[in-house]
Amino acid sequence: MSTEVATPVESLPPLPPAHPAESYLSRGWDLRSWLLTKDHKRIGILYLVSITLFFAIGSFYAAVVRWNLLVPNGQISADAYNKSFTAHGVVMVFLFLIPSIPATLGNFLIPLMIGARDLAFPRINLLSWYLFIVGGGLTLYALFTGGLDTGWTFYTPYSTVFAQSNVEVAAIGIFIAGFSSILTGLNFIVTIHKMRAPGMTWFRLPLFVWAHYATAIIQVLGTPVVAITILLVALERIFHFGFFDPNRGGDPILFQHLFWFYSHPAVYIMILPSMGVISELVCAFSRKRIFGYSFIAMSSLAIAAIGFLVWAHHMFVTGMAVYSAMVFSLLTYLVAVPSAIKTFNWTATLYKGSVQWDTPMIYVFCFIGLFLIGGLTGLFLGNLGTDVHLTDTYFVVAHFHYIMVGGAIMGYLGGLHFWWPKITGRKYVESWGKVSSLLIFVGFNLTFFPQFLLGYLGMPRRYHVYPDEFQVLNVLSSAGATILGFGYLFPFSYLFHSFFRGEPAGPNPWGAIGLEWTTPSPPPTQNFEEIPVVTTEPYDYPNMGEE
Amino acid sequence: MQPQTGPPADQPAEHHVVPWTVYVVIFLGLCLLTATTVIVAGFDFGPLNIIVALGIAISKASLVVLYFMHARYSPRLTGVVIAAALAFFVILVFLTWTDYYSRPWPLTTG
Amino acid sequence: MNPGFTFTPERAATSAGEVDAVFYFILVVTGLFALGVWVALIYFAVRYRRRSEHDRPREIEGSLLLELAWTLIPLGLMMTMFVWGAKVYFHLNRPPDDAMTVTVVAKRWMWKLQHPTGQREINELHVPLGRAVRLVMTSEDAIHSFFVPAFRIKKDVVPGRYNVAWFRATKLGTYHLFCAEYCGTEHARMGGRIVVMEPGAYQAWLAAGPQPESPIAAGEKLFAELNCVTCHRPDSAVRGPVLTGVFGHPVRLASGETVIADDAYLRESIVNPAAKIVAGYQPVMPTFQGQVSEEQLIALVAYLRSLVAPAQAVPATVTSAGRAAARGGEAGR
Amino acid sequence: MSELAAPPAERAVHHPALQHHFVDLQQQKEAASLGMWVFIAQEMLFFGGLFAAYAIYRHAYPEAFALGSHHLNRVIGTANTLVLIGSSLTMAMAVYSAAIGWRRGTVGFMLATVLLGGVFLGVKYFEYSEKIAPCLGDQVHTGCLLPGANFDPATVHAEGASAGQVQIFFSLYFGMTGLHALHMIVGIPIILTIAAMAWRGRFTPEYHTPVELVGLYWHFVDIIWIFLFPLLYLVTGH
Repeated sequence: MSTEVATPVESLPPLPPAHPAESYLSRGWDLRSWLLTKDHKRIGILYLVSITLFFAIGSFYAAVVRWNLLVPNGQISADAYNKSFTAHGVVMVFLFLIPSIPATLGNFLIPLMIGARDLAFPRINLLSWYLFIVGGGLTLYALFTGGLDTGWTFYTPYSTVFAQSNVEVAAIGIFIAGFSSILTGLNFIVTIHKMRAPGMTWFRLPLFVWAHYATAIIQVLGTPVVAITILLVALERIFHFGFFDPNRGGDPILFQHLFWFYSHPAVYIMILPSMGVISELVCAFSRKRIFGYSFIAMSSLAIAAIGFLVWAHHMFVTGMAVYSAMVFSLLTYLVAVPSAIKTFNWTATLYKGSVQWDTPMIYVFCFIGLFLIGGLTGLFLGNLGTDVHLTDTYFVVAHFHYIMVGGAIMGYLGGLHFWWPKITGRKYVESWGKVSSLLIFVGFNLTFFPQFLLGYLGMPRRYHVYPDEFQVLNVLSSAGATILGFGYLFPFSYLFHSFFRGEPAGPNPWGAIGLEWTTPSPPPTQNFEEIPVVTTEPYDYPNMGEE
Repeated sequence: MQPQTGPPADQPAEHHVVPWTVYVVIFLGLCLLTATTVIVAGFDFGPLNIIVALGIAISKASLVVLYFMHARYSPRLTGVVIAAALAFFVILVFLTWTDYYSRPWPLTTG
Repeated sequence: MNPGFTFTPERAATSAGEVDAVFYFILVVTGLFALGVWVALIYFAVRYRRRSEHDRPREIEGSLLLELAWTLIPLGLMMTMFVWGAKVYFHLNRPPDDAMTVTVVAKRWMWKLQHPTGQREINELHVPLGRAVRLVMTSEDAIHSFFVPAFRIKKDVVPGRYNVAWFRATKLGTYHLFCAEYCGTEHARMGGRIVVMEPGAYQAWLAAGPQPESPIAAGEKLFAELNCVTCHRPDSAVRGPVLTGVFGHPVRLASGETVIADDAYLRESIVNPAAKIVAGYQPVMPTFQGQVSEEQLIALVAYLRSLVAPAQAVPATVTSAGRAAARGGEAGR
Repeated sequence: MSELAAPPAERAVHHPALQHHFVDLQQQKEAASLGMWVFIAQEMLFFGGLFAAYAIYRHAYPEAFALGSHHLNRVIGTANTLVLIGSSLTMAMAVYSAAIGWRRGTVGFMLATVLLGGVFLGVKYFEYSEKIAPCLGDQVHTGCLLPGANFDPATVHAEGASAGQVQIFFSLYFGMTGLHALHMIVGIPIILTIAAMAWRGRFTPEYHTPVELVGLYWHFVDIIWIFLFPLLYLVTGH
């Protein structure tokens, strides 16, 4: 575990050279070796490629939405607009954000971090990728042939009775993709329980692993509920079952309860892994032990647990019982506490550290700053008084984009840059990384900050036309989206380039601590020659290089 | 691995081969409870009907989980998984219920 | 710059002030927190920037005191926000007794509104300044949401139930009415205007148009046409409960439970009479589901609401919140 | 703990069923069993959505649920419950046989389980077709209990609004029992596959994890029915 930081590669003679002859990547490039692989690292790459594709598709629809909103009367038809924002939401939520960090970085890193040769069920891992592709493919088929105009929330009775679009196919696609997520979570839970290396006790686990453990609980216990709910929507359309049909005494609001039971915790599926990434990065780039390890670890579990108790804060204006609303609002405030704890602990970790401003760390700064806004604006929406005005407006849109883009995607990009040398064995060009992270930061804020104002002013979401007085802010937002879009193109290109032309990275280019950095880059198929024995606490940066 | 890993690798883990008679007894118990729930359904206990029916069903399910599914002889972690699933199941039904219980909507029956 | 661009929306009803007060309280508190974290973040990032590859920061142990502080202080502040917000919400859900009732029927993609005096409007609502307006709302198809940013009120309009909202306008003018719940293709165009007028001007406006039937009168007529009178009148051969004075009062049911006869209960008893039989009566009433439209139902309920027993004091208007409050009170005992 | 980190060469002499990424068979078994339990937890919540809907609607429409329930055949339902419990017994016995290394017992009991499961599904098919057959065609639909345009409220003596509510009962009936039956339909080929593995002598008292896992699955499916039976067949009005 010891590393001489100044010159990490040379100081570790026992480790293999920078370009190991045998790595998971060198095992062949034919299609078969990829499509039938059971190696968690290769499956991680398969996911990485697929979600990048889905992200590109989702971004395209976002561009359509922002372009339409440049002028008050819209540029495209109402129907095309409705289908675009639905497609954006469905693709980004179900096909990009939910699998993003867990299925790529989590898949790749968890066995490496806990000292295992693979996930507990490699075949199920591959199966989950195939389910994801089949589900994602069906969903895209629905979007491209006729489209879907229900919004990603599928609210009944619109989705069951009135929508003329491809609801059934999309619903079944999302249902299948949901099982991919469940299987990933199941694999993580079992792996973390049963596959840890000797000496890797629960409180020596990297916080990235803790975050994924909490995420996996949500995936396993929440996803099935949305799966059945979406299935009921399809059944109601196909067989005319009356679950949510008010004409037969069914309750459309029941759909919202069942839907949000999953879909609120799903937000934590997106953000928790990102928080895990941030915990790793903060330590590595400030050479400090994490401040309040157990508080961060436990707050992940607390978020996963309390996150299941707050769903009806999406429903305060549906006419739900006032006392029930109060209970849900109170619980919503409670779930804000663990997120606050994490933010404070990350900031405190920097105190008297040795802070290195590399690209991943810049993403950490972005994350903390933006997640803070996202989280704090959540307090307006969890508040019964202000939610009445703000819900279903652009304030909500801005809020969850600050969480999902400012939080989840910043964490994802930070993590991707941090572990890129481990995954590919090569370095990307640092200056490009810095420039693009700044571009993304500026573009993001310009896109979404005006939306807070729009929401407070009262512009409802999902509007393809709007009153004239909202135009200034909408134009600003669309301008920001353009910058953001270009910002995203950069990492895509320079990472792709570095994959072929990048400088060899060596096993531990950042001088970071963790079992994954003791393996060669890229790691061999078996991960470890010998299963390591863990003897130290996590993030033991203060004692680094003293052995 | 869990620090308190039990037997060495090569020993059989299954220390508890439950005698088959236990299964037969449990089966008979399940049949008996099925008969009970059918007979009891013939009487009207008012609002208690559902409680009686669910009580018997829960007893039956517990027998299956504990004996047929060996939960009684399994590691504690199995119990934790079952408890977690049950807890979230209860949250789903109960918190949804809080809305319907006091909601002014044609559905409610006081 | 477009006309009317501002950073804050108009504040044109009592509810707007209440909501804004909470809004700005949260804004200030969260703003200070955010500022604190940003300043610390930037300061630490700059001050402790790595100067040499051989930097070895000192070990700093976590601090229980700090952890407790930054758990409990935000928690306390957030509880304040919660309680304040809950109070406002409670108030928003409890129309005052003197409110005039406007009925709202939403359908894709229009708002149909009716004044207590019977005037109907589409996508436009004229209201008098300073008078509380209670909106009783239902939908004929998908879920919609009645949203007036200048009043800071919003309530979903859900098929199969009555949702209630209210406001008291404090400023003359014309304000946006939006549909805030996505309801299909022309969702964005399902808007309208709320026109706040001087009470005198409002009366004049009412008088200017054709004089329609009030919902109460329409309801009374329907009550006769649908033969409700045969069973539900003190002077009829009694087979059903007498409905005079029933509104707003507890009704004992055959099941032994008690409900308060509010809009929703009355509506349910018309479309689904068997659901809650009043104690002492037989479930002989046929259902009227499919025979009366949502608007006719509203008229019938309005008529029943108006049937106050002569000797009886005017009952407190029972609303969703009020009814829930009654329940909460029971539970509390 | 050092034996856990044994190099691959040493581990290779162990059981042929041991997969490369596990340290030993014990770890592999524990992982598999935990995985199955987590899967069952997931299944519980999957059915949970339907149970929540059931709870809400039954609370709201007790009369309609009683009306609907009276049109389910209690005798058949009871008999089928006993058949399914019987299949759970044979499944438990199959696992027992595998644990004591009785190959013929394992296979025989698994086949018995499949047989009983088949009987259950056959009866279910009969129950379904009785309710669905009248809905087909476009003339008369007397006796049709499938929710939708052809639903015949007269069959259940429901009128007006409660006709819709009885449809909700039958939506839940078809949804819940259908999903349950689907789980059995998925389970049967899996049992047959594992029975074939057992027949080829792939399992020993030390290693018969697949038998245990499919047993857990089958018992879980049984438990779902244990709840569905009283909730759907034994609803009494008041």
